[in-house]
Amino acid sequence: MGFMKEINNDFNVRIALNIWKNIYLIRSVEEKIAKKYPEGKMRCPTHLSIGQEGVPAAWSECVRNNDFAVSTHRGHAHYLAKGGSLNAMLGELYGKVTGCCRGRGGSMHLVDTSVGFMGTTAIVGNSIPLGVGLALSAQLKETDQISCIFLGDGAVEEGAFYESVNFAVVRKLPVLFICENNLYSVYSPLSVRQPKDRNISAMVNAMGIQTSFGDGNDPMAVFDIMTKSVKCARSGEGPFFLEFSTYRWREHCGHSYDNHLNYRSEQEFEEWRLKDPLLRLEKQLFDKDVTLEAILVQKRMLIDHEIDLAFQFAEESPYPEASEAYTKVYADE
Amino acid sequence: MGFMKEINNDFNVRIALNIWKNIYLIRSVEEKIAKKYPEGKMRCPTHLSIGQEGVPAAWSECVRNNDFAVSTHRGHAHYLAKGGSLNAMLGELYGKVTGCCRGRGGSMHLVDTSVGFMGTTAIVGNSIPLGVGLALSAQLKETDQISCIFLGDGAVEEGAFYESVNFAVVRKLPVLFICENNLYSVYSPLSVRQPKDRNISAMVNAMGIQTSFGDGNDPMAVFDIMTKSVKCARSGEGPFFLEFSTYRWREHCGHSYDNHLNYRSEQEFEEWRLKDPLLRLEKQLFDKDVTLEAILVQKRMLIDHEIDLAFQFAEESPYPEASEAYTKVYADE
Amino acid sequence: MNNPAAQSKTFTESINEALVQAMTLDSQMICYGLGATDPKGIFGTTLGLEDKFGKSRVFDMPTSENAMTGVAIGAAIDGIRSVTTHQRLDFFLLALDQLVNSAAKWFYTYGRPVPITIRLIMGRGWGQGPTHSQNLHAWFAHIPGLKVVMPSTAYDAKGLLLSSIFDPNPVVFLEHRWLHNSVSDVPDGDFRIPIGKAKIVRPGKTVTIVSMSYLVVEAMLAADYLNKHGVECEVLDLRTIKPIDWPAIYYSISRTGRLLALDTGHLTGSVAAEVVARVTQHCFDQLKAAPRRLAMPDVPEPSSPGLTKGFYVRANHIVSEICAMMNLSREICEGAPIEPEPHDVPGNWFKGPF
Amino acid sequence: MNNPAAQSKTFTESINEALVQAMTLDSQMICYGLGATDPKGIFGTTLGLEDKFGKSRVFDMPTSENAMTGVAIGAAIDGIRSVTTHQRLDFFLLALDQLVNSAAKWFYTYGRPVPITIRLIMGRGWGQGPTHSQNLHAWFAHIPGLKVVMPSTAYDAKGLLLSSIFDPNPVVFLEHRWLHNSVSDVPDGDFRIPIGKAKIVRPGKTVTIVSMSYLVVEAMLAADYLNKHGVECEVLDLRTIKPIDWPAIYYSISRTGRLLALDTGHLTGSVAAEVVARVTQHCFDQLKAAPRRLAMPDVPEPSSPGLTKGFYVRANHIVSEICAMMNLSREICEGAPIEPEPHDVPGNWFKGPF
Ligand SMILES: Cc1ncc(C[n+]2csc(CCOP(=O)(O)OP(=O)(O)O)c2C)c(N)n1
Ligand SMILES: Cc1ncc(C[n+]2csc(CCOP(=O)(O)OP(=O)(O)O)c2C)c(N)n1
Ligand SMILES: [Mg+2]
Ligand SMILES: [Mg+2]
Repeated sequence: MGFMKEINNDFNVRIALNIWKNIYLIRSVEEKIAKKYPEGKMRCPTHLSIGQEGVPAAWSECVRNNDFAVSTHRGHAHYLAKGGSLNAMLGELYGKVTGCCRGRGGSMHLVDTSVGFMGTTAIVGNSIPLGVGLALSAQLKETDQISCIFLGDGAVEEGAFYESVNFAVVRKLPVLFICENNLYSVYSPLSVRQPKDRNISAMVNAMGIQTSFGDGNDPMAVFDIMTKSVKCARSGEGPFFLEFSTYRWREHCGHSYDNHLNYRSEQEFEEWRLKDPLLRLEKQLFDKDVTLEAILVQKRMLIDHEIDLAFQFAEESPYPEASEAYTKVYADE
Repeated sequence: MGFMKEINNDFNVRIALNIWKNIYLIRSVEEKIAKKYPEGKMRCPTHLSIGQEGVPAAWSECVRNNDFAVSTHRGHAHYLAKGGSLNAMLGELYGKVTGCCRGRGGSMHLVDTSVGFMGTTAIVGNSIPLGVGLALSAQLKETDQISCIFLGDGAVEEGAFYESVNFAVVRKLPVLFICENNLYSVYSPLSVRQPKDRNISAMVNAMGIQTSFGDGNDPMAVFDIMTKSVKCARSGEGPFFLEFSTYRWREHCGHSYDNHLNYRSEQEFEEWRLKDPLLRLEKQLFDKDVTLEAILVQKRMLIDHEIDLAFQFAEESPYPEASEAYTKVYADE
Repeated sequence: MNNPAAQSKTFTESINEALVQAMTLDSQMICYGLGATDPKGIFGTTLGLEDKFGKSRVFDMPTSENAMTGVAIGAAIDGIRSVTTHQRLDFFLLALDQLVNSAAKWFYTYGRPVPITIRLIMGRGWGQGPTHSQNLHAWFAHIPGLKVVMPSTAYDAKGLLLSSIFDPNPVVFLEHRWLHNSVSDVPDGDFRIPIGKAKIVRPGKTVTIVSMSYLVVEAMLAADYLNKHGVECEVLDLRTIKPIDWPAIYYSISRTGRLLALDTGHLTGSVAAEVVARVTQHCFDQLKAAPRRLAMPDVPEPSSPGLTKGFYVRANHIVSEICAMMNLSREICEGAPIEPEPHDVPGNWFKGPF
Repeated sequence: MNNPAAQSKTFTESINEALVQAMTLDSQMICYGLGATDPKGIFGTTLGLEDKFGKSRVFDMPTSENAMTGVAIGAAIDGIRSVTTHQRLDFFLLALDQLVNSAAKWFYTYGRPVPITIRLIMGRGWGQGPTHSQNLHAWFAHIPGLKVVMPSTAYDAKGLLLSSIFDPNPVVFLEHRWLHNSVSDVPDGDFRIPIGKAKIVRPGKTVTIVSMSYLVVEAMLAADYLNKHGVECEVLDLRTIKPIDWPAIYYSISRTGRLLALDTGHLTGSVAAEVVARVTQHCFDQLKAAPRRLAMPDVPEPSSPGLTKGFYVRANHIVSEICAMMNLSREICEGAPIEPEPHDVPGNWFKGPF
């Protein structure tokens, strides 16, 4: 296996375990959503992150609680990785008053400001300038917060992305752009959207920003890159752009698999599934220390239980009163 | 003088004379507009191209009548270089019924479809995607037309620019992007708008498009670069992006000089004025053949006369009927 | 509608047929949009087009709504008609510079037609939430130079889409997501419904209900119910909201003297406001009662089904406005058909997610 | 207005003072826009700010209207107030995704305030033409979550800008280019005019003229003239078009029974439509005559002075509507003050180019 060589003395078991925990949590939450979505109780467009957990899980270990983050329609993983409340997220998917937006937003609108997770927006590219604005605020207030902006390969096609990078560089803002390139925008491959052989991070680098590219399915490699770039962004050197390759396993929106639609090949899918960041990290851990197997079994049980409780919490929570829909349109109401 | 070395055997006097004629025409029209603008009869926001004639004048000799062009608020030079009717342009500035838009557009809206000049728009960046659409049309119809898109350094900051380049590359469209970098957007220097040391053409190159950079005040050098890139774009190899350095002599909008505002130094201004593309080309011509001096005197007289007649035509033309304002909002009216 | 060749078709099939028909008639026409060539074909509306007309005329695009609208305009001024589609109107807010500053004004300024059609789908229900559900047609109707079409049936969808495509002006063609599976008899082949003509979908002499798009369905439910109680509502389907068929509205008011204007968008600044304003200005002496409006509330659409209960304009709301206007009995008012369960889907065919 | 510290100031000076005042009160507030720090300082409105408050709080920006609006929103949700300015409303069409999909809905969705103020200048005259003259305030007024302010005097400009800046919601603050040099007595220091309150700028009991922004000037001219002929117009300056002060309008109508609604934007879908619609719905029995509207025609604004002659709503048009409404004599109608020469500038101070 190609990644064996990476297991060197630098491999930090404590960090790896934390990352593993993040991946496992995200994976398991998403799998359970997928399982329960057909019940028709989570009535909102829902985009799962299964297969793409590597980047957010490692990122989680590199940022501070008060650092900012914004994300997209596919935001569950980032929300959880930043430490967002699982109960409030599921409450939101179920449209309950306990949801992080009291049911106003649904899956595409997640927020937990207590951990710096400032929001996700359902318009491709829309949250990118917001993240830059958060960095501007940090710079003005002279805090040492950074602002992390998650985006997909599709968002790179929106003019707003380019405008945002430009401004972040001009003002040397503490921004970390994190592009999860999963090769697709809905069912559209990169080839119909971007020049053949274009390398996103190389292109962005030419805008005048430092960039790195990494394998998003190798959580420990992501951790290394993240650590360096977070340091840069925090040091006042200006923004940093990261691109990670990754792959979405299930359909673009919804709970099923969709390879039968033939917009991508079964072979491509299988190749990527073999790169599963969860299995990869587990193998790394066990190779390092075989006794970890038993520890993970334990941890899995705890996490599974936490998730079961959160679903129970969400399902049992009441809906908001219908009359709430008409209130609090303005902040001075 | 640095440019002496360029006068080699390749210097084509016939072409140089044509380019000179273009520069002289544009310069003289613009100077006369500047002179007469304070009379208050050309009642519309007007952006002059004095100092920036080198690029359009050379371009003029590289494109065909049926090639497309679109431009910006600063479009007089491009319109004239494409062969647009001078009478109709001045008629438009004077708001007369003989104007190219029958007075509906003013200086910022010039069109002469008989020479492929498809329009100029007053919103920065707005005409860029239109030019790409014209190229798409040419590709669909399998003509060998190219579409030339003029833009300023400020327009590069609009997301629409980036989106347009991307699509042009994805579909390999016959587009020539021509960026006249005059260092300013209104009174704002590049430094407050774009990263320090960013090279626009290098950045654009990383988007996956062929690019060149040239001295826009050296018309013969522009001609060389243009010839090559037009050939590329026409050959089906896909779009080409050109950046030329240049400098606007007068105020951003209006007829005066504005160095007294101190947004740029008198020294900078003087340095650029020494690079006057008109004087440079004349010197090149005279160095080549001293007898040309007399010929140019002749030509100047003819052009001056043509311009006088065009102003007379515009001033004497009637205004459109006020009732025309309410008609032809729809193409099927 | 007794066209011999008419067959029962869904709204989606109608759109698809209109596209096929138009691309056959005009061999230069192009059709593109995010997902236009993907296996789902924009809710099925563009399925098969790429196979029939080739990759150069039917294509997917980068997520660049603004520039891609400009591209259509550029091609149009060289004579290429296009239909571009956006899966939600909300995404198209990125493209308003091109639509308003260029497309709408190009003919006025330069005298060159811009024959583009922009299909925008307006979402609703199943938790679409604040930015996947906006009905901002009033914006488009405010802009000189645009035409704006809002069909309510499969039949109209086909006839109006064909007219839109062959119209020399930019047309915004608005499809309500809840209509995609609705069925009517739709003629095969080329047939056109003129833009700018309203349709009396139910004649009546007591109250004029002016409606558009999905709300025609609710208006008909309400009118059917009220008819049983002796109140004859005339239901007018605007079909086009720019231009609006004022003569048809005035004529109806001249007979009924009463107006209820519906709108699928927010109340304030709605097309229904324009309808009430103009009717009042022009038919003041004929009005027997104050005109009324029903539209979406002036709040964003929330996601939770708990919050959208009773949120949409339904037949029972329409009945209640008319009861109030006519002083009808409480029983009539309360007997009206209520919001079905579940309330956030247009029917059993809709299983999410969008 | 008998404030002891009040001094005669231009609209431009008022805006500048409000900015200085706000940035002094809130030491975190920022102010930016294309040209905000250039020597002309956005028609003079931002002059001196950079010197007073430094480069990090006052800055120029790239020509990136869309992202720069998002930047303001991002900073706002971390508590940073901002004022951003665009020299023409038309340029801001590029930024509507951020305004409508994010700013307007953020508090509703996430419960976090977005205290941003967006100044948009609406051009007119001197050949501004189709894309430098649009008055699209009706669009903003249609969007829940936004507030929309349209001052008509230097006094209101200062008081309303201060209120806008300290409002916890996104406010679109619209400045008519023809008002920049208008003068009134304006208090020094901090003073606020509440958002959402109309002002009776001329009391009267015969006709209510509802007006906003520059049209208040024309309405006053018309009212002064009509007063000489015994017709007492009540001129109401909306000052804020979202929210609209309905009680003030209804109260005026209850006394006059007649309405003329003016609008600086296109007629169809105007704020004036909403005014007429709501007044009709709420005051139907009080109306003595059909309400009327005057607004810009449903065509783009052309550039040529030959084409804009008579194009704008002027006092004489207002007089003529009121004459028609009241059956006044032809002499009164024809004696009204007509469009001044030259008609395409607000006064001698304006020498072009924009
Ligand atoms: C402006 C806009 N255009 C289109 C869409 C529809 N849409 C929703 S998700 C999506 C895919 C975006 O691709 P990418 O950024 O790569 O994210 P991924 O779904 O792959 O995580 C699209 C096009 C949208 N939400 N917003
Ligand atoms: C979208 C938009 N934003 C702002 C403006 C105001 N504006 C008019 S010309 C101009 C300068 C643009 O600079 P550049 O593209 O370099 O062209 P130049 O004037 O230097 O030729 C600006 C900002 C505009 N017209 N449109
Ligand atoms: Mg993707
Ligand atoms: Mg420039």
